[in-house]
Amino acid sequence: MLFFMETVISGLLAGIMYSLVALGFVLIFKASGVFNFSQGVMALFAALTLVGLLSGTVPFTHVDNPSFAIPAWAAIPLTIIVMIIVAILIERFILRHLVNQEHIILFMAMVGLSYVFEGAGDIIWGSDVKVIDLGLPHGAWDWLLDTHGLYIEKIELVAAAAAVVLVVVLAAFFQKTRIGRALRAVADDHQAALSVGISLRYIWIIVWSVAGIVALVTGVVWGAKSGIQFSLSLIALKALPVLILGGFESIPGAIVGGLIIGVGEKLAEVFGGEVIVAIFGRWFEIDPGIFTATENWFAYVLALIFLLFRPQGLFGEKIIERV
Amino acid sequence: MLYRESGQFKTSYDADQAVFPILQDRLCIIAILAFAFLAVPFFINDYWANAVLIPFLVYSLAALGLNILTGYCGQLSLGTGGFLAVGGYSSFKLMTSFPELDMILVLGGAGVTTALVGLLFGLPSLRIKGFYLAVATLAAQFFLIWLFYKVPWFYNYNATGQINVFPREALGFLVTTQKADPVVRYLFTLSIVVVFALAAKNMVRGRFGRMWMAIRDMDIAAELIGIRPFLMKLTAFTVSSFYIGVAGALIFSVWLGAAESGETYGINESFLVLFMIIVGGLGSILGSFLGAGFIVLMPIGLKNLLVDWFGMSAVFAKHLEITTFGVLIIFFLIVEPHGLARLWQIIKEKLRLWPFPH
Amino acid sequence: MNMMTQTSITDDGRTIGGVQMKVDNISLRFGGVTAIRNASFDIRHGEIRAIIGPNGAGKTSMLNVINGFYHPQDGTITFKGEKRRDMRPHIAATQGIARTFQNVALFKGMTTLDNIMSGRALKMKRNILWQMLYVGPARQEELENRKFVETIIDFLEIPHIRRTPVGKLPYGLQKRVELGRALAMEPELLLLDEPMAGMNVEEKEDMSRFIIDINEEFGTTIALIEHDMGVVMDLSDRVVVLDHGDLIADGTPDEVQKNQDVIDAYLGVAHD
Amino acid sequence: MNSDIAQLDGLDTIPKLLDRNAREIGDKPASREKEYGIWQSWTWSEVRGEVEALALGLLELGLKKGDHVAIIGNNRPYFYWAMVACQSCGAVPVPLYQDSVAKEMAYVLKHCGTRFAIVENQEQVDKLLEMGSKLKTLKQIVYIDPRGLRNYDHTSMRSYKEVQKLGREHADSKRGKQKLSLREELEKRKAKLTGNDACVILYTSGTTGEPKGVVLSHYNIVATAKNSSEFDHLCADDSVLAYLPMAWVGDFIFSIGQSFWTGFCVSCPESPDTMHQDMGEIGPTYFFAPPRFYESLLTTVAIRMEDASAIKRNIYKYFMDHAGKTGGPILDGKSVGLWDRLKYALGNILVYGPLKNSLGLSRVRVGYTAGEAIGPEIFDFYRSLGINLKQLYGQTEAAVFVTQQPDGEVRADTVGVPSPGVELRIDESGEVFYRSPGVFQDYFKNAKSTAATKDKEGWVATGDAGFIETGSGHLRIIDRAKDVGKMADGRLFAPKYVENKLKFYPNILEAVVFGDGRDKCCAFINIDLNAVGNWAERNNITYASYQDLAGLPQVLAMIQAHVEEVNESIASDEMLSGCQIHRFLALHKQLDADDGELTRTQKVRRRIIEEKFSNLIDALYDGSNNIFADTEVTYEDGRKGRISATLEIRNTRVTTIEQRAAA
Repeated sequence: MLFFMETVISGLLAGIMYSLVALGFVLIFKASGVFNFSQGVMALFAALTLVGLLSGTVPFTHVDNPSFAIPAWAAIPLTIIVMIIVAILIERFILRHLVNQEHIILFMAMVGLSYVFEGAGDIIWGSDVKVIDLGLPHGAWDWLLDTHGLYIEKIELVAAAAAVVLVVVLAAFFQKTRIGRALRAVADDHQAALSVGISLRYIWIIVWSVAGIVALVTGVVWGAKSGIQFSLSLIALKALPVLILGGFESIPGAIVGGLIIGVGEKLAEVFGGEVIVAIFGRWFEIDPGIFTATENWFAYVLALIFLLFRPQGLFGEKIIERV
Repeated sequence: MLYRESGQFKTSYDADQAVFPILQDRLCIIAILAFAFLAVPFFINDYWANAVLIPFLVYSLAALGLNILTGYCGQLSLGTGGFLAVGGYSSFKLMTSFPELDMILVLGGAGVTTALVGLLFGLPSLRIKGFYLAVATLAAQFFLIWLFYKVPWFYNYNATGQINVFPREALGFLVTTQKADPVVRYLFTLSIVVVFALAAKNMVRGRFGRMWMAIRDMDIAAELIGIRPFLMKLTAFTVSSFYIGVAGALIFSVWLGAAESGETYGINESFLVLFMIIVGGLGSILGSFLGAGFIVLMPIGLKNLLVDWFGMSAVFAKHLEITTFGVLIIFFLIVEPHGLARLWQIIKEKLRLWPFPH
Repeated sequence: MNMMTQTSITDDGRTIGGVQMKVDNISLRFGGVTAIRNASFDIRHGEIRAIIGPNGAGKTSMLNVINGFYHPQDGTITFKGEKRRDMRPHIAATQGIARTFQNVALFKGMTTLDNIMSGRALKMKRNILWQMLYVGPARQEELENRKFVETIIDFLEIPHIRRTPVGKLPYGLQKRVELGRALAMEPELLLLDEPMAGMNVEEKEDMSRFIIDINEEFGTTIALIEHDMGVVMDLSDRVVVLDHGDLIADGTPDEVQKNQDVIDAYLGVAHD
Repeated sequence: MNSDIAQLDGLDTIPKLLDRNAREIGDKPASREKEYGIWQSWTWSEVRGEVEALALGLLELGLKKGDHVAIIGNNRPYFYWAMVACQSCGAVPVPLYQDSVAKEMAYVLKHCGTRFAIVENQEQVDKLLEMGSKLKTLKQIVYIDPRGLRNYDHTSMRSYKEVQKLGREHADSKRGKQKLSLREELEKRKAKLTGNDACVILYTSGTTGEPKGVVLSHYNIVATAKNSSEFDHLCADDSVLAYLPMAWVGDFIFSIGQSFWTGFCVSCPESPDTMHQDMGEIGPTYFFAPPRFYESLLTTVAIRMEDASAIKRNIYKYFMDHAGKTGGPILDGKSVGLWDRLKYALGNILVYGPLKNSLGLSRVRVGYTAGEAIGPEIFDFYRSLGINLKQLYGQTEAAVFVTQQPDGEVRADTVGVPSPGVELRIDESGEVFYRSPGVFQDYFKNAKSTAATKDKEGWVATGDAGFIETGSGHLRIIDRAKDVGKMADGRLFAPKYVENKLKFYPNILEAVVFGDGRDKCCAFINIDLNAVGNWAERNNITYASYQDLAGLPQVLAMIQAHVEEVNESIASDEMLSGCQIHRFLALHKQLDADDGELTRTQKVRRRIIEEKFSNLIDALYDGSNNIFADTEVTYEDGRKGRISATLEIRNTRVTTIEQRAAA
């Protein structure tokens, strides 16, 4: 039972991380209808930028010069500024030209954008694996281990905390600020938003900037766990099943979906093999380890099965089709 | 400018519905085919066959397949890599289980197997639409790759986890492994692609093409005129997977000679083929070829340019190549979202109207 | 007495037969909202039947029920002697019910010709392997159906836009193409949802002429929703009036025009 | 005349030609029509079958020998077949202008006592039914398109298809006293038909009075078709587009006469609106159009080219200039330098070819224009593209052909040499007379007009004045005969001829020539503000107003040069040499309909101008060097004002015949 609890909790913690990535997607999709496939690479790029600044890497040379190193309190705002500049560039050179295009075109443009980020990150900061050190704690959380015998990584708790803080801040931003309300207006009705004088371009820049900040947080917490390298960009793929489950436009959906996927995945990884063996074992000889490395597809299948019963997602509204 | 259509009138629907109703187009396509079949074999070598022509052809085939599903039927798929893998692995299993089997039958078998798998993964399209379906196809991609990696039966318990091709013949000509003459391999691939392209054109210009496009453009209206959307989507999934399966088998057997699920048929392939049909033109047979040409040739061109001309280091060039690739894709989508095929259509229209502007 | 077999001849020489479709006590609800409440009426062979009513009266929902797009909670529909509660739209299509839509629902990426050809979907049977080869029966089938479709194109006077993608056509022509697609199904019952909405006077006249010609030349039964009262009175043999989901009148144009409930509904008298 | 019929080898009627074609070239296409998206085609043997079925049906319905059958509608194969079917039955088709007003149509239908009418659709049926009571003789209406006619009273109305069905069904049933089957009856009537029988009656809408029905015999048609086909080497592989009204003699000759004689295919457009597109598809090899057709086509070309990019426009201009220099000579087979030929070939790929292609003229081997004078620049434009455009001169009364231009002798200002079998005569008043196998029988039920037009020897008066050019032997038409006057010394005075020549210069908008009854000719010239203004701008010449511009010495010098050129060209024509202009002045105002100087259709009102500007005319003839003019004008808003100026009168060089002889 304890082992099960441990599995569930670590699943929940992983799930929060998924939610974080999914959040980036949802923000942009809600405000501009763009399926931002490059969110994962954005996270990588943001993390690379931050690490580069912290360690004083000279851009394009891939050489560290400690005398250029910037302390964290300055490096983080600087990275945020970089992400805002990136958002402006994206609006100026891509989105502006693709207004009113079909979804698939926008989607492919985002895939193209992810190539640009990937190449640019490598060219500017180098492609070797980097370690990020923001002084986040490592190792198991002793108190839990001692009192309940649960093994939970401290870093995961920190990440979870960061995610929760981010969600709260975002919620406040959307509910309380004028810009936030404008953003919601745009999401509901582009035409109406335009008619009350909200500039779509301005909105896009804001949304992409926010998504950039979310990407930075994502990159940092994921990077702290497993190093900053190309595979970080693949977390985007993680977020997709979460989105299916939660719905493309729902922020609560992204969070709940992330948790479900996180837990489901962990459980499958731990117990899936045994279940399979228990069911099929008497006919086939099955290696109980078969269910390792399923994290790539299990979430998708889970989401898919869910979708078959509720095609509009967790928080989506049932659509009455009209003709 | 070169079109002289006056006097080319049609006295039957058959002539009116021909694939190339205009004489000049017919001549042009005959010239291209003649060049491809009769002239190219004389100057082809291993490099040209392996690096340029065969990849171009097999990707054209894969793009044709995906275009049927995405371009004509409107179902976005990100599972192309997985289906290519099914084609590759099933051809390997067929090849090793029935060593005497002619390669044409092996390819056919691989196609049929993939078609069945495609049918299976098309089932969710009953309830799911749009991006949701796209993500569902991603599930297929990851699941299939995982399967071929995890279940040793698929690679005959080979210690490396790879599959390797054996010498096999098609109609008495050796077409696989490096021992096969590049000319033969090229002609073999070319013939298959030409036949499949013609079949695809026949499908999309007829009843099925119209039903697919009807589903794509407005599925409710399609249903009300008696088209059954689910059935048509499944047909599209099946036919599309058949094409992709054959392409996947060709990638493994004729082009590369070896394959490993995650390496050869990864998610990247899914995006590459999708790029091909978008850059080439959704819902266009010609576009599939143009897109494949563009996506296959562009990296080669970029690499030659960056490394051989500007003398950049290979690693730096690679990164620059990726960036440039992304930029070009975006540029293309902005300049002509309907792809190269539309561009050609516009040029053709201009040529037909020349010297008038409209 | 027996309505099913009774036939009559109209003033302009058309023959109207027995009942083709009978709608019995249909009720349709979406959640708590009632779209149609207990409506019954019939449509006879060869007649032009108008369904009118103010906005939100449930007219389009009625058509959606008839061709199987909505499934009513209560009531039955009898079509050609076969009684049913609901059906899938494609089955309605196989039974000979075709329709056009209020906001043109054409296949935007296809040409006029292909749009109308797609209306022949049910008449074409060859499987995909024949289609790939495009020889023999499949080709024969294509050519025969093309020939049929060309007569429709000629009938609707749209040969000049045969090869034009419908997305590029003006609205009036799109409506005509949509009518062509419905006609290609050789329907027995044709449902037209506001065929003249958004048209200028000239286009309306054309469309009226086509509707009359279709009814006369092919003997097709037509049920249409229309807001232009002049058009309804000119075209239709009988009129059904819906208001807020209730059927408030049913009769000849003259009768309906004099009906006090109808006058009230159109003048917006409050409901109790 | 009967001996001439013998030359036709027994093929002296249209039905006989149809039988021959069905026998000898039965598989070649005879008729085409764009319908249902493709070109529906019929071979000669199929056409024979269609014609026969209809003829049998008409017989069954009671069509008698000598009946008149009205044909009303757009060009369609069914109508051409119907005409031949009527002829087979011994009846005479009367094609009508389908867009003519009901009154005119009613007149013609009544005048010829039509018993049957074959019409296109509901519209025409309604027109006939409206005339109802007025047309007592009309017994049966046959319509082609049944749409909308389903509920009409069908007691005296049938569809074309039904009539054919009727014919096919009753073909072999025996009838009448002689117990002949319909088929035998038809064969009998066909055999009885000779070249002297009436083939068609074509009503000409005269400018004055009621239309006259020109009766043309089978011999007229067949002999003319034979001669003209041989003249231009027409053959069974040629192709024409039938788009001009069927009531017009030209269409009858081209689409029935020549088509049946040579066996070439006649294509009918889908509808009049799609004519240009259909022409592009068919690409006729033998083509006729009135000058205004070529004119409007050229205008469309110019307009469409204006929207083209600068590069295209330059390419176009460059090669069109080149074509203007070398295209004509190349077409006429004259010697042109190799370099010019190469450049022309390149131009053909880049400009001429595509242009001809998109105009549907790329396959034209023989093209004709007639009816009125065609502007030389229009004529040269098409010829420079390599289109063999020629002129002919013809009349309904002659079954079209009077004169035509042989290949290689094509000029804008003549109408060609007498067509084969045509004799020409010019009487002392200058009027042209002709006699030919095509000369009509008579005006139907109008002996008076017949006698006034055709004399006992068969000479027909054209009503046009003209002369035969010495040397080339080409006929040149000057004007309507009644507009031609005499000068004091008895020489011919043809003002319009001279004025037209002047007006072909872009700088001259309008010209008025005086000289009737005087000893020499003088002229008023109106300059073209656009053209001359343009010229002035290019040469940095400033001017304040129209009258200012018209009075500039440079402009006058330019006009003088034009006039002298015209004089020179007129001098070469012996008969007209008296019309050379001795003195002219450039008017200080534009002639205007608002001031009554022009008609609303922009034709000069000679008499009013003579009165209004009498002082100017006097000055032209009294030898003074200038004259003060003060004229009232009406502005566009209706206000009146006055324009005054002192006009310079210039003397121009005149070439006398003696001088020419001396030179």
